[in-house]
Amino acid sequence: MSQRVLLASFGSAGDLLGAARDLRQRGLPLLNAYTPHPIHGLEDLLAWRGSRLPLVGLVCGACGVALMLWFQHWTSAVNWRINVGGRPWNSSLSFLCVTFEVMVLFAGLGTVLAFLIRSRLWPGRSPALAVPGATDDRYVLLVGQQDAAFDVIEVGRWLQPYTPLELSERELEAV
Amino acid sequence: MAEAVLPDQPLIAGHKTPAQISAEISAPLGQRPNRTWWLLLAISGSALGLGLLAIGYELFTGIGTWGLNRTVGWGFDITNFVFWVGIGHAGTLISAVLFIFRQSWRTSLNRAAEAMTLFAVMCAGIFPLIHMGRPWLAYWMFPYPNVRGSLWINFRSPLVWDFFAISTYFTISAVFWFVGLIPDLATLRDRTAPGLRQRIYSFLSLGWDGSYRTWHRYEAVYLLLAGLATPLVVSVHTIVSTDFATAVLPGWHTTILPPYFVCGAIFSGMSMVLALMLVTRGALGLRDYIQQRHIDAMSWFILGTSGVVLLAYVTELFTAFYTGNPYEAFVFKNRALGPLGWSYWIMVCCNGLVPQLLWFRGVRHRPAAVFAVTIAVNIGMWFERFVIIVTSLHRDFLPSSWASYQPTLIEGLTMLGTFGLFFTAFLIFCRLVPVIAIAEVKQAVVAEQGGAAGGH
Amino acid sequence: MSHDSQPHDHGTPEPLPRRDFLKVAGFSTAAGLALAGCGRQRTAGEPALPYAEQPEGVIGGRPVWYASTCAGCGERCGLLAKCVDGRPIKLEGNPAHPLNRGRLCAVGQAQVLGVYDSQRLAQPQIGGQAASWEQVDQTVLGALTAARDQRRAVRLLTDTRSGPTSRWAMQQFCAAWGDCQVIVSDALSHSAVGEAHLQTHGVRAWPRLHLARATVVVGVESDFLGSGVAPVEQAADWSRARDLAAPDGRYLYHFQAEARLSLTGAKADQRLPLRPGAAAAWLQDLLNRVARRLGAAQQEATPKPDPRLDELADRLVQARSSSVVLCGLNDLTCQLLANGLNLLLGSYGSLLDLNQSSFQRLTDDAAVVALREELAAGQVGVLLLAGVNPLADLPDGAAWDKLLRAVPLTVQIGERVDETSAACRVLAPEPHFLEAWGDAEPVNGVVSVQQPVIQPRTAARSLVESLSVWSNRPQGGEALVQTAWQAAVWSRRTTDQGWPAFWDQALANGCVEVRPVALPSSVPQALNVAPPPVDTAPLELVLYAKVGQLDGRHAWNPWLQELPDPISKVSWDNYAALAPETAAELHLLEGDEVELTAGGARLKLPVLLQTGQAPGTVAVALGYGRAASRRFAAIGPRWIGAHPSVNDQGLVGGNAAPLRRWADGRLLDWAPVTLQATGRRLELARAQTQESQVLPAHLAPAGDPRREIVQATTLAAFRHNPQAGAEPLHHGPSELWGREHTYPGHRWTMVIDLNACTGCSACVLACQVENNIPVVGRDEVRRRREMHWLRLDRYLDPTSAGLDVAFQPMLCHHCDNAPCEVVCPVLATVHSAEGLNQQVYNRCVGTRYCANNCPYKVRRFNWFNYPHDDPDAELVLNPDVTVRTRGVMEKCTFCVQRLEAAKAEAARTGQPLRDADVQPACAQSCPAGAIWFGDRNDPNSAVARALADPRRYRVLEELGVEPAVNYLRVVRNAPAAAEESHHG
Amino acid sequence: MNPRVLTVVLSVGLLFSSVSLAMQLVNLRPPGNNQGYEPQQPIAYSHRLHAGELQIPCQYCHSGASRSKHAGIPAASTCLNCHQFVTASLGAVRAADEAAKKAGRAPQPVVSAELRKLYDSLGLDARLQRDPQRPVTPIAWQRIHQLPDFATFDHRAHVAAEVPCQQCHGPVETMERVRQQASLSMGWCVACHRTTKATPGGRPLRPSTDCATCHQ
Repeated sequence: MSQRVLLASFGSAGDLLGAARDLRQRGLPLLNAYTPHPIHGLEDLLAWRGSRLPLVGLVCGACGVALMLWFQHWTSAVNWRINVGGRPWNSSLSFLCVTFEVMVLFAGLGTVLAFLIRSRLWPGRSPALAVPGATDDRYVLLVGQQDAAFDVIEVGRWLQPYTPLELSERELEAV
Repeated sequence: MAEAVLPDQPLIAGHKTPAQISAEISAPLGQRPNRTWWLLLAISGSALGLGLLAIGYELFTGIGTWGLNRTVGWGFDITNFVFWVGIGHAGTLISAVLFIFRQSWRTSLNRAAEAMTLFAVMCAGIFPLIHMGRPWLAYWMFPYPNVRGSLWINFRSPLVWDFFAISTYFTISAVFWFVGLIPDLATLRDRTAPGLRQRIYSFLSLGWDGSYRTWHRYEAVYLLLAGLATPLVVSVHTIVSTDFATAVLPGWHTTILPPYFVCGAIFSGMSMVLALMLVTRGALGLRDYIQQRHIDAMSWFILGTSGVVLLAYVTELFTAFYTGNPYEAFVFKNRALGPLGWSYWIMVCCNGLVPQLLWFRGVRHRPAAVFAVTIAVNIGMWFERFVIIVTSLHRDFLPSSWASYQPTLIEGLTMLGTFGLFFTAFLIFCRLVPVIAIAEVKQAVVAEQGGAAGGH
Repeated sequence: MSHDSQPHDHGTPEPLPRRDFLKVAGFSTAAGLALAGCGRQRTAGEPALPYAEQPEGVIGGRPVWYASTCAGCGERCGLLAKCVDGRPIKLEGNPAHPLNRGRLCAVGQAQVLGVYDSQRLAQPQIGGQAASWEQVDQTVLGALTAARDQRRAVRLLTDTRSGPTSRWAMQQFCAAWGDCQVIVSDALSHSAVGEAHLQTHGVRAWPRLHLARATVVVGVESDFLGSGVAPVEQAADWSRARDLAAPDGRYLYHFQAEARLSLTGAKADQRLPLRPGAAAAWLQDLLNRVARRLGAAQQEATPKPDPRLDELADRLVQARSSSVVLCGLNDLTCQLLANGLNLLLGSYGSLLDLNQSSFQRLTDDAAVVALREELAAGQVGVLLLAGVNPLADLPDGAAWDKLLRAVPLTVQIGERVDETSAACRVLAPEPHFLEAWGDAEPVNGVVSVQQPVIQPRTAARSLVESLSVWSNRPQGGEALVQTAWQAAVWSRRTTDQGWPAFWDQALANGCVEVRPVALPSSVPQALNVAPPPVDTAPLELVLYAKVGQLDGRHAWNPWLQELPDPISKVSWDNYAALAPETAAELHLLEGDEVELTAGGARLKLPVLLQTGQAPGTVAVALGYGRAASRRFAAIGPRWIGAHPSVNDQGLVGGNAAPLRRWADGRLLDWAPVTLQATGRRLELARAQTQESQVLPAHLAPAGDPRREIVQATTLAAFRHNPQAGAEPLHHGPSELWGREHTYPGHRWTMVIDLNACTGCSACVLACQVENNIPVVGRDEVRRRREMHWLRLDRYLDPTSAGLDVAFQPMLCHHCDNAPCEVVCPVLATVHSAEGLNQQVYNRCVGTRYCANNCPYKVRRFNWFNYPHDDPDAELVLNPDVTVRTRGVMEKCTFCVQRLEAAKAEAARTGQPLRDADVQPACAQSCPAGAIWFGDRNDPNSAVARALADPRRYRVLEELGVEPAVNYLRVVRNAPAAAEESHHG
Repeated sequence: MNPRVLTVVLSVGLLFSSVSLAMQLVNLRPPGNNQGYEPQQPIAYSHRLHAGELQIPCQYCHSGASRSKHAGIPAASTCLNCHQFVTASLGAVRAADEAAKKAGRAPQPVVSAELRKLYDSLGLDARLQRDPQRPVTPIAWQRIHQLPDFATFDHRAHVAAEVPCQQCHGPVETMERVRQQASLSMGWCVACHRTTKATPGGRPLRPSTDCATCHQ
């Protein structure tokens, strides 16, 4: 479903934050922002919940632990029992090191993969929304135009105190 | 910590704007390399080439081309391995631990430090591989289903733990490094004129567009990775230390080794990071980004870890004599007074005494002096591993098998080769990606200036 | 072939036509031909050649044992040759042989390699050109005829060849050619012993020693346990004389007076450093003291009181008729004094047997001197040299060169080209003793068959066959032996067997005991001799033979070259051994090269510091610097850091024979000497550099100056408390892990009696042969990379009252809680259900972690590929043992191939496997019987009994690794004075 | 070209190559595994005929199996136990007889071409007598079942445990030319050692899975 949006571009993070706070008070829907670096406080203005990616990490880590504990027990004490230096078949103390490492590996890789997939990042992909300067020194706010009543001129005036560098309108497939 | 020490100095000198930061940090990437760079590359490349020749000769002829014998089964190989793993510890530590503790001064260092970790772990990884009698069968370390009745591997062996630890460490470090690099690659993509270089940056930046939704998740992931990497750093060197600590050999079989190794690794790693940063800031003209406050902070770190390492040496001696284990007591007497005693005293001087110079402001403010100290620490830490490995092995339980160890030229060249690899990789790294995390610096600078600009 | 050789009475007794097998290219279906190494995968396509005609009794892969006789030295032990698919691959002692009783020394073990030596003389030569036997026979017979016509002498100079066949063939030969004599010359001469007995007993004979019955033995420069005349027999007897469980409580007291530290001296309860020049006076002193105590004083003067000597005299007298004085010096005065002592002590008839006298070293120095004069006078027309190398062995070798060249015809009969060959016109190759028929009579009345076990690999002909041709009575070897035996052995039989049965039994047993030949003798009488004044030269040179090298005739043998000398632990070299205090006086350090000058001859050798050596003496081993060692120029791995195993002259060591001297018609092995440092330094290849278990003083922890690796006690303490000498554990083993593993079946265990071990190194070599252990060369040994799975540790205790020396065979301990197993990442070394620590070569990736973590340091790593220097020598490989490639760890397996074969054989026959059925190579070979091996789960096994010995202990017990190798403590019969000061 | 056509063509090509690759993978096996190896032998000896039809026991020829590590390839002289009488197939002999009868001459001995090789190997002349002029040359059989040098196998123990030959060597009595039936991989050996608890006759067995049983 396509949507018309207003892109307001600022020269500093402070301006962006100020503008966002202002527009939010005026009840305009803030869809997203494009910034060269993370800005603390912006997620509150955008009213986003905390990411659930750490949960993915927890699950992956738990899987790693379970898998390795089972695998080490199965290979050493079940599948082929071999007397190694008089140690018990299931030398669980010795198995902790590898278990820990695999847990970290699974948790780390799992979280990053989930992040890349969720954020639609993969090699060779071109930016979904090419906002000039958003990776350099431009701070861009996306304001949704929900209805025909949306008045670009009016919004532009509201934004004047924050010295917007550019205002433009675009039709987006999805945000 | 460090900020409390130097409260009034700005993080980045010269009140940079974000655009300036992007431009200055990525400037070296756009230019043709200067003559110094080529010279350094030629030196490190030659060292790498010699090392490759030495490794090739050893693989073709046999481990006998090293000075090992039936008593001293590990020498330069594992010494270098532990040394490089140790070097590789500071990178992730600076990045992850300091990130968690919100030490924003890390932003100037973390990219290069992480890259150093990767290169050091690569150097380290060479040794377990080539020290094998039959390295072409190294894949047997991995438990895969096979036609031998499915003969698995020995999960009780510290070498298997090592294998998992080092490969996990490398993987997670590489991922951590790359995740941190994505926004900067996007910056570069957008700054570079169309062409091959731009296409490469475009490919590698995964379509990053600075969307705040992504930043939002990114921050969570980065924090999680940092949280995972921190215990990982500790675990890796702990596991490396179990190569020795779980053995029966006097001098190896001690419970102090894990903390001692972790601390030593941080100590040597920090020294190496500092040494490299001093060189880089000189060579690439990044004095505004890497300032005296960074050098000071690192110096305090080195002083602290030096103290811990020194304490470990004393504790070790105390334990050896207090427990009354005659084998243990002998090994420590032999370390200090035996035929390889010189290596012990190099270790004590370089790790315990020389770093104390950093207490003096006059030393800290002379980059050359700090550089000299960091090099001394690295020499000392190399000898620490040599002392632990060789002096414990060469005179163990039965006097009949006591022997000495004399490294050969091949071993020396192999060691040189890893330095060549490390510096070659680092030099190429300087030319391909920003040595300082652009987005993070911007964030830090904005946060600093933001108090006035109405952050919150 | 009417009669062929017979296998030893292990299996089928029917005659076996074995010689046919070489007609086919070999039975290569034997999968065990483990030549290619373990890393390589075979590709299909290699043809498998079976026999064309099946020889009877031969089954591919199944070993056949043949009884024969060793010719490695004069002792002539009976042996069993293990042949697999037609190849002899291992020699073991013949249990039916009364001398060596199933045991074999290191030199004997190493002989099998000679069969596959490609550098043996393959064809006769005349004047340096290859020739046929017909040409040789023509030349020799022509020269013999000419000599007879010209009334010139024919002489045969030979080493001791005591077999009836040799004697018979020599008689035939001498009878055929008028003025013909046989002269016996061994490089290591015992001529004076025979001469002394000629004077005291009226017979030129060498008594056989029955050491097992001795209570007190005094050795004066006599290395009877090491490089003596019959070390295998003596080692067994010596340990039997020190049986702590002997019912009559008898326990041998061994006193040794000697200049260098010999193997025998190392085992002595009391040692006295004594220069050879002072030996006669010392013996005279002892004789006086003994005579006084027995009331047979020969002189009035009261000897000066010397508590040590007096105690010795007391002991000797107390143990009359079971005490003996043995002198190893080739000096008539000393030998006469020793005979006088032994006559006083009544040793003849009890310990010294002149009836069954020894035929093992019948050298006649005087005859050699006489021959030299004849040669100088040009009286000799034909000189045959068999098994002798006068140019290399005699001090006047250079003169012999001229003398030999002047003889109209000199014929050298030998296996290899040596120093003397160049001076001889005809070279007649002699086969290896495993390739030819022959016999031996090591002691009067014990005749041993030398039966061939393989078709000769060269165009060689044995001495007896050649002599039969040259006596114009050509006969084959087997026929010669039978003819001689019918005449000289069967006639002395003690049973009433017919000839065929007698012969068959002799072949199957390997030897027969017959009536000794009666030798004419007179009533023994002691002679009064005045000892010469004590030599006062500041430095005295002592020449000796090493246990592994003997006189140097085996210098071609890489196994023996690499075998570390059990005392100095040096391999691949000889050296000038000095007492540390003497070296300090001369400002010499170990490794300094010195030039020795004695009697005009010079020799450059590196210095070795040897604790225990008499001050003022220099000891140098004979048998080095041999031309045969030239072959080792390229032995060992080749890489940029490698050093050759040979010295600047291209030889291994330096030949010390020119430093020997002739005196009074006897060959003396000591002389005044001067030393001059050359300024060069050489590093010796030493397999052990820390010589003592006493730690260096500045490194020893307070209160723990020594490590009780070898535990020892004194006899008195042992009688008081059998567990005396046990070292309290520093701390009890603690268990982190529970024990889940049981060993319900066999549980292999070893017990080594350190009290019995003489350090002879037979086990080291037996292990090397059995397990395909490579020779690595001098440089690798110098780098401490020797591959011997079983090494012999030697510990000296300089703090002890005398000099306590102990040997300790050190091999894989097969720990139940093996530290090596835990650390291997790929499960290449794990425990078996029978308690073995297994090493799987093909699984090993070579991290060496296991070796680092081995407290006993018994694991060996293949630093390089170590192929045989001689490709033919691959034929000696044991097909049951994998050949290891580079990068792989290896170690003692308790000869698991023997255990598995024995189990398979037990399964085949349906009989339960008993531990007596299987022995690892080391235990099998040990002359002293110091190694027990077996199943400790079997309460009736020998090893289970040995485990109950109160002397049992385990090395590094406190580590809790639960080793399966146990040791029994040394019990020294310490003299009274030392008893109190002894630490035990 | 129409992009859609191109896509179809490429897809079909990809599918085809994937399928053929997968079929190749079936034949893929680890190095050293010679399963299915069936070499040409110097003499076309038929195990089907001898062991199958004629029911000659395996150990008649491979006599080492019960007494040695190696079963052994029989010597040429072993063949002669029968083949000094049997020199050709019955059909060939009859045909020769009939031909002789037709020609009215005495039947001549017939020797098959394959058996001629056997006689040549032993240096026998036309009358099957040893001819000292002819060399005795062993027959160069192609070895089929071959373990690597680092593994040892003792036939003796397996015969004692009543393991039928066919369990490892396959139904040799049905094979014209012998083929390696089993993989002879370690896993294959160990599988049997793990599961076997008794001989076919019911005698309890405890085959070892210790490394040193095979790796010595």
